[in-house]
Amino acid sequence: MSEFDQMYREVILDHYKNPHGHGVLDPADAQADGQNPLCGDEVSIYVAFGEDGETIDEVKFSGRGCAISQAATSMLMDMVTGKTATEVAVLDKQELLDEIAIPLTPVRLKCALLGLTTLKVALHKAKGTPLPDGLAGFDELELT
Amino acid sequence: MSEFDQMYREVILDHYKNPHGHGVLDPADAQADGQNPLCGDEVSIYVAFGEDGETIDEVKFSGRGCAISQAATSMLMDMVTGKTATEVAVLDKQELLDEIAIPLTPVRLKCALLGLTTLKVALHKAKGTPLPDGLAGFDELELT
Amino acid sequence: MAVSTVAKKLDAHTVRADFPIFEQEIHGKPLAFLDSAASSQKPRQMMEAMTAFYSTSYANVHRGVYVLAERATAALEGAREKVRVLLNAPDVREIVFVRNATEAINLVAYSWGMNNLGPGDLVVVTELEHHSNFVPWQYVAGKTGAKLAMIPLDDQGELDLSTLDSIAAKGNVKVVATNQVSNSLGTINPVERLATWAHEQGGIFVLDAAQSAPHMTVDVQALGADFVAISGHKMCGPSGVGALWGRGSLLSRMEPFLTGGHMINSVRLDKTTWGDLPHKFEAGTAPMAEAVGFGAAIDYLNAVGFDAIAAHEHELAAYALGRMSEIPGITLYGPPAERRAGIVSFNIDGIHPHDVAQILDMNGVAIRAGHHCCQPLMQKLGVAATNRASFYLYTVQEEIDQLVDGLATVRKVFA
Amino acid sequence: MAVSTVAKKLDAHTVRADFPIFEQEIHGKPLAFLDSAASSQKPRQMMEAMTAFYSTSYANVHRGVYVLAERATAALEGAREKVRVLLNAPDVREIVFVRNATEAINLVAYSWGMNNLGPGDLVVVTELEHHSNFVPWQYVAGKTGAKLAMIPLDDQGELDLSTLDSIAAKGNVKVVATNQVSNSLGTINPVERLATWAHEQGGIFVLDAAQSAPHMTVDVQALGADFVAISGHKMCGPSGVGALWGRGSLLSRMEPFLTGGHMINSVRLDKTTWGDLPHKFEAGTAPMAEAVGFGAAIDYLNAVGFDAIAAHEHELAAYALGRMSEIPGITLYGPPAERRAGIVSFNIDGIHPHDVAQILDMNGVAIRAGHHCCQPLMQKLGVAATNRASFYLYTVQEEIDQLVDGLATVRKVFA
Ligand SMILES: Cc1ncc(COP(=O)(O)O)c(C=O)c1O
Ligand SMILES: Cc1ncc(COP(=O)(O)O)c(C=O)c1O
Repeated sequence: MSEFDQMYREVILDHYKNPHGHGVLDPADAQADGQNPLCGDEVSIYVAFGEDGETIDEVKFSGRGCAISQAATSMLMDMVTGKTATEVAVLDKQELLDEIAIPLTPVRLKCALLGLTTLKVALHKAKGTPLPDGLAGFDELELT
Repeated sequence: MSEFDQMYREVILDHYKNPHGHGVLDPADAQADGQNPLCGDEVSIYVAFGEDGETIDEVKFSGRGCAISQAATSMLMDMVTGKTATEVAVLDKQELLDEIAIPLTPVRLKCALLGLTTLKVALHKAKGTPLPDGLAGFDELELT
Repeated sequence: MAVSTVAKKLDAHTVRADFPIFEQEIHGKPLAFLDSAASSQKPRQMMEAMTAFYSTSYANVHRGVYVLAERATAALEGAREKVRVLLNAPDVREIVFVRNATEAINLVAYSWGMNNLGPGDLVVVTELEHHSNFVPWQYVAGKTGAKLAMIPLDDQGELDLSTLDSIAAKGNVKVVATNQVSNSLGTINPVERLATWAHEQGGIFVLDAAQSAPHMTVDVQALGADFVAISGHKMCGPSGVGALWGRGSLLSRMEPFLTGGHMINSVRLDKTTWGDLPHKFEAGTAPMAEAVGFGAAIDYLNAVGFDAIAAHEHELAAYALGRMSEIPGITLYGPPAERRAGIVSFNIDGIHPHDVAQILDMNGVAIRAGHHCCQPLMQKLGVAATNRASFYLYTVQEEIDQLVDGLATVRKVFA
Repeated sequence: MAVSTVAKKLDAHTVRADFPIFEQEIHGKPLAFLDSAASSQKPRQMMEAMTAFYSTSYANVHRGVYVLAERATAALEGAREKVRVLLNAPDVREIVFVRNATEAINLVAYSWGMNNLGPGDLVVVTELEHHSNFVPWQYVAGKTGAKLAMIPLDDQGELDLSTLDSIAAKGNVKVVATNQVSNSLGTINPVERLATWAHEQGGIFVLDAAQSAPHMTVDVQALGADFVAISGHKMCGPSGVGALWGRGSLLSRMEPFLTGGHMINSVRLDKTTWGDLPHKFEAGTAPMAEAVGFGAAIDYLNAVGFDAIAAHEHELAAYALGRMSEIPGITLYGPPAERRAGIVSFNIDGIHPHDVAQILDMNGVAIRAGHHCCQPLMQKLGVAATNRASFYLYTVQEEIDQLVDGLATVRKVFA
């Protein structure tokens, strides 16, 4: 199997062509926009909580991006539905990467994690849960 | 003869130890201060014109500097006494260099010509004679 | 660009042999390097010049009276003279060494802009600008109260000059800042006309030649520019060095930008005076070896010949446009081959540029995918990103074939 | 500086063999290079790292998805991490690549100073400062209405800290900016105390480590600095690269300095947002190969060991001071050997430094003669210029002997 067959394996392309949770929630209980400054890609994440105001009842995403970012975000939608905000805030990015299960260079890692980072920012804004690693610390100030 | 014997030949050292025209004229008909930004050396030149208001009757210099700049300025004092402002303004620097007659690198050339440049600036300020090459053109603006 | 009567033709295979980067395979394929617009590869001759400088003639410049310092100063000043000749600048004192074109433009934006712009004034840029010739003006306009205006593009990716009058009506045009060649579309812009217009309005004309100087003769006098910015790394030179040319009468009236060692005449607690040009704008230890490498790169380019380089790239662009236009689902951006440099931007229906570039890489083909530091242009094109293939003197036709083959694979993966 | 328990001793003759510059004669004499404080010579290993980078891994960084761009990005970011370790910075995002220490200080002066200083505020520097840590503060103070104050020297060439209270009485101390090692006198300054004082006053502490980082361990956390500036070329690295370390909490609140490509998050006509650290402060194409060379230089210095380097220089300084103090008519400036780095400034009665240096050059000895970009200090010493001999890891005792012999010749010529 060649390298790009590995990278663009069937399941990635399936998610890309038929993304799960693609769309908009309006109103949403939590929302954030993220962008990848390297390529200009943008993603918006929308979350609706259940009765307890904690459990993710529904989550959707919109925006544009490459196959890796779209497929990763699509997989993420499946992964986090039914989880609490707190659980998602501490979700190890490796869990998502294991799900994606393709070799990623540093640049493509940014694509793959854009959705997760943006989701964590949305939860942080709505619930005060911790920010993702890369944004914690002094870059926090630039979030607003 | 080694290179530094050439450079620090007897006549240079003589002028350095017993500079001609060392001193101050107060009042002076023309005056300017020059400095070599490379080493911080400074020279001031003072000119007194004769009856015709054109011919250099007396010229003196003060300040500090290396043997090359002091000797060159000392020689210059001899060269220009009795010349008119206009004659000095167009004096080819090569004439002075021929008089100095030692091998000079670009950095030391600045030392050797500091006195001449400053003298030309003094004459320019007093009589409107042309500025020396290096200062003519756009750097003129920085003179004031 | 002047066409020499005896047009020397460039043999890209011979040129290529001077570039060690091509002595390797990428993912088991020959390297097709089609990202020269981002930065060019380096000839052996340039690297050797730098190593020789460090090995035989290195010392800090200008102030030392010893032999090594003299040699180093002569090497740096020799490189400055080479840049002067390259740009046909009237006076070598007008050449300021900087890190890159971005810094050159910032120098003008800060040093001239901060002190000459105010409310009611207009800074005019184009929709084609690289962020480096856009953000500094936006920033300075914001600080001074001046306004920023953009010359729009027409459908061909060319500047719509019919808008100039309405732009001029919006304020006092104090700065017109444009690139000569667009790094995104390859458009060659009518900069002489814009320079004339800028001067008619009483403004200065700032030319971003980062993308033109590597590929064609740039004559600052013929163009009528006031400031011109270039980067060494895009033209076979090392990273870490670029140059600003500025009209002496403007430079000498400007305040300095960076201050510190070397750029002074004298320093006192109560008053510091500035040094002569170009030193006034070169604070601290210069990129000395980089300037020497830049000089060697200019020698290299001159030996090949700018006319030959431009002709070669034009040929490659025409060939690439021809072959690529046959690919189903492709959108090609930018003007016709006659009016573009060796740059081809494109998109393939339904496939994101990142994915295109990734799959091409696995085929040994290096192209750029992204906004190319031209987000205002991307907004105009209605896309987040494009693919871009760009050519230089060492580019061979086989690389374009490899690109076209690679694009077939891309379409297969996403079929 | 921490002294390691197993102090490795440096063999300067072995080290020297790595530096090709010494494979030549000057005026028929062996080269005695005693001007390392101006800029250091370069080891083969550093040059090879740069050439290898250009030959195998070169492309513009950060945005490319292809292999060469990834390699180049990894190399640049690897070099950044080496600088972080060198300075013991808490976070690699706090390391900004610049051209040189001068630019690093200007970055702080513009970005922090222009936006935080005003009338009633005080910027405190010392009489020992290099112009690069003096003029930027003077300039920004002039623009913002803040005042500049100087900590004076005592007779030993050391800072007179008894003046601090009276300085603090003059205004709000907002910035204290000093060097760690004086490039003129070799004085090692009590910077921890000054950092503490700055913070007590509510100000920031800016450390010019251009002259210390090459020679001793600089630990930004132990020193309590807020900003630290260094230059690669003074520490076996290439020209064209330096670094600024800044406290993340300060850097993230600051406006950018240079704007343009790479330092943005997104660009629109109405609004541009800045990128994350360190990119916000790195506009345009970085000095990529230079950073790689800087990283290789740091590796080289680490392999020799900073403790060994400091000990070696200290030995040389003591030897030089001993031998030179016997020369009739000599004035030696600066503190005793225990409290100075490998720098010896001197004058010889009645002989101008230019002449001293010129005659030494003819004997193969390279020293610096001038104001060393320290005119305020020269004014204090009451001279226009001094001679300065400075040492580094490749300096051997024979070079100091050659200097002393040369000085005898100087005195003979001027007898
Ligand atoms: C103490 C000190 N500060 C700053 C500088 C300026 O360094 P650079 O010219 O590399 O910016 C120097 C170098 O001469 C120095 O010795
Ligand atoms: C048109 C144009 N302007 C400016 C720049 C900025 O060049 P640098 O990053 O070397 O400053 C570039 C390079 O990408 C460019 O293509």
